[in-house]
Amino acid sequence: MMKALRQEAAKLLQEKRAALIIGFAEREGHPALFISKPEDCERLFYDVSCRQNLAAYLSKPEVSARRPVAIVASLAALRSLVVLTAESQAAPGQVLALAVDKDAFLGTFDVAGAAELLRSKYPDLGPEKALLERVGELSKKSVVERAAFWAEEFAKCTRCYACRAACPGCYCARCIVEKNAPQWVSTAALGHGNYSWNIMRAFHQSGRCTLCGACEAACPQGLPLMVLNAALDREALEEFGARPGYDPEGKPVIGSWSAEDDHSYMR
Amino acid sequence: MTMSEKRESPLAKAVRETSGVVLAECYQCGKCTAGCPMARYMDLTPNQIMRLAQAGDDAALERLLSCEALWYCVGCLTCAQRCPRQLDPAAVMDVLREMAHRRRKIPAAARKILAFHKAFLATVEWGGRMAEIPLVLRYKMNSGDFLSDVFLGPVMLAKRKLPLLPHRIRGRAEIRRIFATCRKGTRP
Amino acid sequence: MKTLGYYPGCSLSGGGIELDLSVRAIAKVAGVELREIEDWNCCGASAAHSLDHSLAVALPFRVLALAESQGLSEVLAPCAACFSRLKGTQVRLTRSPELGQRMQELVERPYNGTVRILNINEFVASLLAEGLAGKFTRKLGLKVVAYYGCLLSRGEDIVTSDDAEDPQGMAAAIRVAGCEVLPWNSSNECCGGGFSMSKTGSVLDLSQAILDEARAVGADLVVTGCPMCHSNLDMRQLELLKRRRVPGALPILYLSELLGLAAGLEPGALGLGRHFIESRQLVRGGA
Amino acid sequence: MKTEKADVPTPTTFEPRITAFVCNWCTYAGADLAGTSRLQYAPNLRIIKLPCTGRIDPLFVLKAFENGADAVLVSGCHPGDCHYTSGNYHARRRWTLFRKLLALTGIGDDRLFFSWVSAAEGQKFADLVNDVTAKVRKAGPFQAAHPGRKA
Amino acid sequence: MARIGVFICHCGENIGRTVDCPAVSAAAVRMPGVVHSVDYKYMCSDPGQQMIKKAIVEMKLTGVVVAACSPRMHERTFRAAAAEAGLNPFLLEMANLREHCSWVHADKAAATQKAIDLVRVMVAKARRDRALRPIRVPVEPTALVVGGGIAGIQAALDIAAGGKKVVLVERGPSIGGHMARLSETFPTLDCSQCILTPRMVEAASHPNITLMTYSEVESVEGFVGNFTVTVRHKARYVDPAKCTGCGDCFNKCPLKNIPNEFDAGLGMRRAIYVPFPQAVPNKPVIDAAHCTMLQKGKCGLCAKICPRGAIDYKDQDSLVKVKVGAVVLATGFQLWDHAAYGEYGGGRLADVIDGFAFERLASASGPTGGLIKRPSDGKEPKTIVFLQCCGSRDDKAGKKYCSKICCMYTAKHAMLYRHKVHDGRAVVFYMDVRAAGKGYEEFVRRALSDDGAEYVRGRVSRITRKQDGTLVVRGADTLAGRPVTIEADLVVLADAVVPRPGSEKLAQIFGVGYDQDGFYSEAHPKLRPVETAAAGVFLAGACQAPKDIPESVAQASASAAKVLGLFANPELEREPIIARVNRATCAHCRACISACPYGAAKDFDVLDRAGKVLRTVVDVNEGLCQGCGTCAAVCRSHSVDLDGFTGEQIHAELNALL
Repeated sequence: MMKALRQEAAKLLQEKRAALIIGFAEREGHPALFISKPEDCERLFYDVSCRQNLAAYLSKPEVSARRPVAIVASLAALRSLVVLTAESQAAPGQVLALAVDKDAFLGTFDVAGAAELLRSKYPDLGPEKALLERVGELSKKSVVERAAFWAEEFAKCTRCYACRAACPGCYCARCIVEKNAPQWVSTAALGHGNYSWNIMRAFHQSGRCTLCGACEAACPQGLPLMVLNAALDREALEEFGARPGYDPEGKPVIGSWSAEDDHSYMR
Repeated sequence: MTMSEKRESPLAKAVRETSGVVLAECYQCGKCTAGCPMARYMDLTPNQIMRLAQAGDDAALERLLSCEALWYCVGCLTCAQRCPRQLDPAAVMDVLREMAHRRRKIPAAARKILAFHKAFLATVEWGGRMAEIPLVLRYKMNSGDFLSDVFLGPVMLAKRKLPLLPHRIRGRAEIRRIFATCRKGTRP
Repeated sequence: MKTLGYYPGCSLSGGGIELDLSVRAIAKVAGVELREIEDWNCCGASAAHSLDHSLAVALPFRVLALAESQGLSEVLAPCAACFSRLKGTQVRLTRSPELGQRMQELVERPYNGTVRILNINEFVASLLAEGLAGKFTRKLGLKVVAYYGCLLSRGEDIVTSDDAEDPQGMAAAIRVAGCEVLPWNSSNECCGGGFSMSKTGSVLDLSQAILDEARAVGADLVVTGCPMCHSNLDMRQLELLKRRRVPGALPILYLSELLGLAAGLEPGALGLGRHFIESRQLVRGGA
Repeated sequence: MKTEKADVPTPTTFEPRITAFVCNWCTYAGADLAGTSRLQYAPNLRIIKLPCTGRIDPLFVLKAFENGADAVLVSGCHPGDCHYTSGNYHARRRWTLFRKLLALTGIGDDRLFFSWVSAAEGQKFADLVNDVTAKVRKAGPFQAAHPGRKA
Repeated sequence: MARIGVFICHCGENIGRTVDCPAVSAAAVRMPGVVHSVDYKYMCSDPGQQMIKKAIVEMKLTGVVVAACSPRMHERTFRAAAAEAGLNPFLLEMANLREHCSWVHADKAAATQKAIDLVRVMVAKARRDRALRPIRVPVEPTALVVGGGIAGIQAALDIAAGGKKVVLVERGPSIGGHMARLSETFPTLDCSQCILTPRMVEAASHPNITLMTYSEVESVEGFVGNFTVTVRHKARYVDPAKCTGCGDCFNKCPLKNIPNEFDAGLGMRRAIYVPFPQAVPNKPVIDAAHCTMLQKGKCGLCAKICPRGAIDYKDQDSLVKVKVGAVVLATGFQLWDHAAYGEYGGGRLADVIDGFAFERLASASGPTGGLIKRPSDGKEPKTIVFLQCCGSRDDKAGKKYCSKICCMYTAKHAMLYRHKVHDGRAVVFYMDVRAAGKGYEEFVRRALSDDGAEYVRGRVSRITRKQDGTLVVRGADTLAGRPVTIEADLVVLADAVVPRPGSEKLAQIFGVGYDQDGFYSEAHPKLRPVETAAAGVFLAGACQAPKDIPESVAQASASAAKVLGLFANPELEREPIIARVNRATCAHCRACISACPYGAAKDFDVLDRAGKVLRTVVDVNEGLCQGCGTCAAVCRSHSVDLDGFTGEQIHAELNALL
């Protein structure tokens, strides 16, 4: 598998279909590896312990300046690529994906191809069972217990924003937390600010999150961020049929509507 | 609950609860009367029955329960089929007929019809199925209508249309219990 | 072999026995087994409906419950009145689960609403779909008016397979039987229904109008699917003839009889000999 | 600011503070109608007027809680009635997801209310305020229920 | 530094009774930014306004909060006063102490506390108000009128008479609409064509009116004052510039038996035709679906005989763009198809016809030359049954509403028939006679008492045809309480009035609302019956609801007045509540573009000096933006903000409730 990946990456560079390959390094933590020479492709590595979502680099100016670019992409990263395309953050034709799934190399895809692959072979990607169980357990608790649970979790947050840096959906030129006048989200790593930050981070990903898990993996404090992401993912699916990352021309869930949307909770 | 239900007469309430028809919805177009095959024999036309039921006062109820027309509904479903308000005048007549029957206010001209219905149900209650010979005999006893159709019986027998021995079903005790329960329910 | 539940109803063992005979006969020709509901009871007809709304639902409810418990998912009710009562009850039960609950308590039988009721026209259509036409041997060449009456044309959610104002459910079968279907206005008019004995005058008026139009459009016979209609048009025609209110006899056949004749069956076996108005001459030439 | 509040007596029992975000065309006008009809309702609600429910960012709701509101009400035009044709539909979607998120993190439907109140529904508005106030009174102060929040 | 003045109104006793206004004033003056606070009995009175104006000037106020009634009541008043004193009107805010406080609370302490809060919120907002200028957009002083019936013609003529240009678009080959098909009009029985055709000619020859017949609106861009409308000019295959309307072509065309729509199918036309002799323009079109030359390439007779060489079989649809500032929709109605009534023959009985067919039979220029002849065999009917409410007031098979015009035209039909066939019998089945109009009730009475129409109150259950062609009508006489059966030679159904097909699509093109029946929705049922929810788009005639001729004409003139009012100024002024994009922080995720109900948010390329695209962001079109702020709420980075309701203001308002 690794061999096929390396060969394909080298070919892309040789044929000038890509000027830059972003992949994973083998060393501890599997940091991102930026390759522009075919011979360096031997350093590419992939296995399931590579938790970064490399699509996050696509909107970085340093990377977009070196297009065309190819990334090593897990299924979630493929979905992120599709989401980014729908949100005009990845120019179609300028981005390729070296698709990988667990221990298989699936081939090279442009965005359209990636979307087609997902629709045909992986039509209902969603939270893993263990994650859904975590959501379920929390949902079973009372509101008071849930408040206490998150008060304890959010108290650990140091506001390092590693979650944001890891997330391909967090590409805003100026994050809302950095906006002052008015400062909606307090930057102090304290109660209200921590709550607002973590809630809004999750909310801003609703209908867009591809459940790659990079945010939770990146969190030095071990906050259970994926529980929020997964719960919103299920809600958006149930209520609006939303499956982010399958349609490069799809409309955003927040930013579109249907007359049939539920409002049973409104009076 | 709509406003019209809130202030409906006891009759309108009974009609709505039994038949589902909200009397206030009738706008008296007369299409029921226009299409009713029996309207020409009726002393009150279907739309007049609807109108009096809408009025719902004692005098109206009295006229309704003593009219012949209630008994002349043949159950052809034409009125409900064509009603532009999607109402069912025949179902309203069913409710009124049951009331009239309960109060034993049967106009003379309708007695034969009632006698037939009763005779029919009596045979069903007895054996679980309708049986034509007992039905005819019973009907003639009850109605006093001895002379009509006397020539038909022998012809039917000759044509092997009538079984001489009525069939009684195994579950006739069950049928009788159903009859008894219903009787309790409808005759307080 | 396809199996179908069968609810003959009371008429079909008495005055309407020809319908029973002919339905069974064409089912046999088509290779469909009719399994009679065991220990069925009367549907209550218009009598129960007229006097007691609970009874009017309870009696058909027992029939439906029996059919379900005997594993019959589709039941043919050839009598139009029985069909209307059984299917009408089914419709009311679907609309009101509360009524179903009440009836289960009253009748003391469970019913889950799984039984589908077929009328004679739907039954015939299914036989045609099964290839009944291939078994037809006799060219009839008759001019027919199709008479549906009330209960094979009307009833919201009851007659779902036809147009209430322009019913066509028999036409295809009559044509396949080698007959011409004449257009007329009375196909869904009322014949006077159950008032044959108790309000005979109205039945005579209404039936006469139907027979008059049938004759005016040049029909050789009237085809019907309802024993009540048949009785009013056939038996009561005797009186109309006697009073010279109609100029001559017009045969009245059940749809199943017409198809039986087309299939080459003997008129007697189909019950044609039991009608009040002689009809066996219709096939004398072609047999 | 403290001095000005001293002008009126401080209530001794818990008086809920409710912040309402309402649209200009329907609910604000509905509240006007409640006024012209002299319908009496609880004095615990403070309205922030916006052109449309479509304008309401979830951050506004979080800020209201942060600033001491015990509950938040969002109210706008009925579906199909939006002055801007579809702002309320956009809002509806947003709230479906946002309330789920808040419920999961400890702010339930005894603190976060949504409704459609048209310009003609003065009575509904008055009933709504009374009902919300009663519910929040029962739920108690927000700060007490979320002690970890103090910044 | 902000210098806010607070003005607290007692509204007589209305506020003062439950709110301690002096206490509110005392609290207000201690609020940040407030330099002046005063309470007064009637702030909206002249002295009250003077007080505000004086303070603005003398205290050098930078913002004003008037704590009084609802802004819906007096915001305009106070903003105008502020403007007179030289303060930008958008720097004035109102705190609603009356509708939202004093009128709904009895406890004075609680009400006073709430009033202070409300004032504090508005002070916080006013401190962050920015001077806004009303948006001015130039107005293109040309109107588009869609539909060339009497409503469209009237609107066009009135606008043209006001000195403005009009483009009148009509789908069919001629203007005139349904009115041109009518025989005589109620309640005066004057000849419809005689009064209409001069108007048609006037419309065609008016220097301010451009007629575009055989054309349809394809799409619209822009906004009030500046619409760009694309019109599809359907291929006529006849060059109107060359054609003299001599008629040689349509007298010679070999295809003679195409049912003429204008005559409700009772008369025939050719494949090349003018729909009726008085058509405007009186120049033929070729019906491509029937023409053998266009279908099979055979014939070509009309081209051979045309002395002017006007026939062009290669003609094609063309798209024309017109720039207009306002639109009048006058697309009219048609009759509901009674085929849905199986009991009335389901549309299969030739002698069961609709009202328009009867109009054509009764019209002197109609297919029978004004003689009443029934379609099946051309015989003169001796009994006609008229059925009112056919498809109207019927929840089951038809429409719930009353079609309004049928009572009157049925009475007219009965009358015309009795005038033409003296021994004929006219029976009208009706449910109610709705004759509310000038001279209408008298007209109906005349039909009964002078002209012998027989009115029977009841609906009809069934219409059947006997072998000899007689129609049997089974109805009810509910007043006599009996069923009635009438044998008739002809039945005329007063079918329900319904919108024209395609009207819903047109509404979507223009952003106009419509009800469940497809009728266009007016902006307000009482007070804005001519406007629509789309600014600059007005309604005329039966496209809004069933209407008779005088009502259609009246509404057409009203819409013309609205258009002329709009065109009276070269520029349009709008409230400047619009969204703005911070291009520096916009990440171009395009969520706002998806969310904007008006298509006002659009891609915008940021260019360098050489014209090269540096980045693409979003920009908001000021003309299209209506200020709902949905874009601002979907923007995750708050790069979109809404003037008048900025994030900063809302933040401050919330802080004021701290």
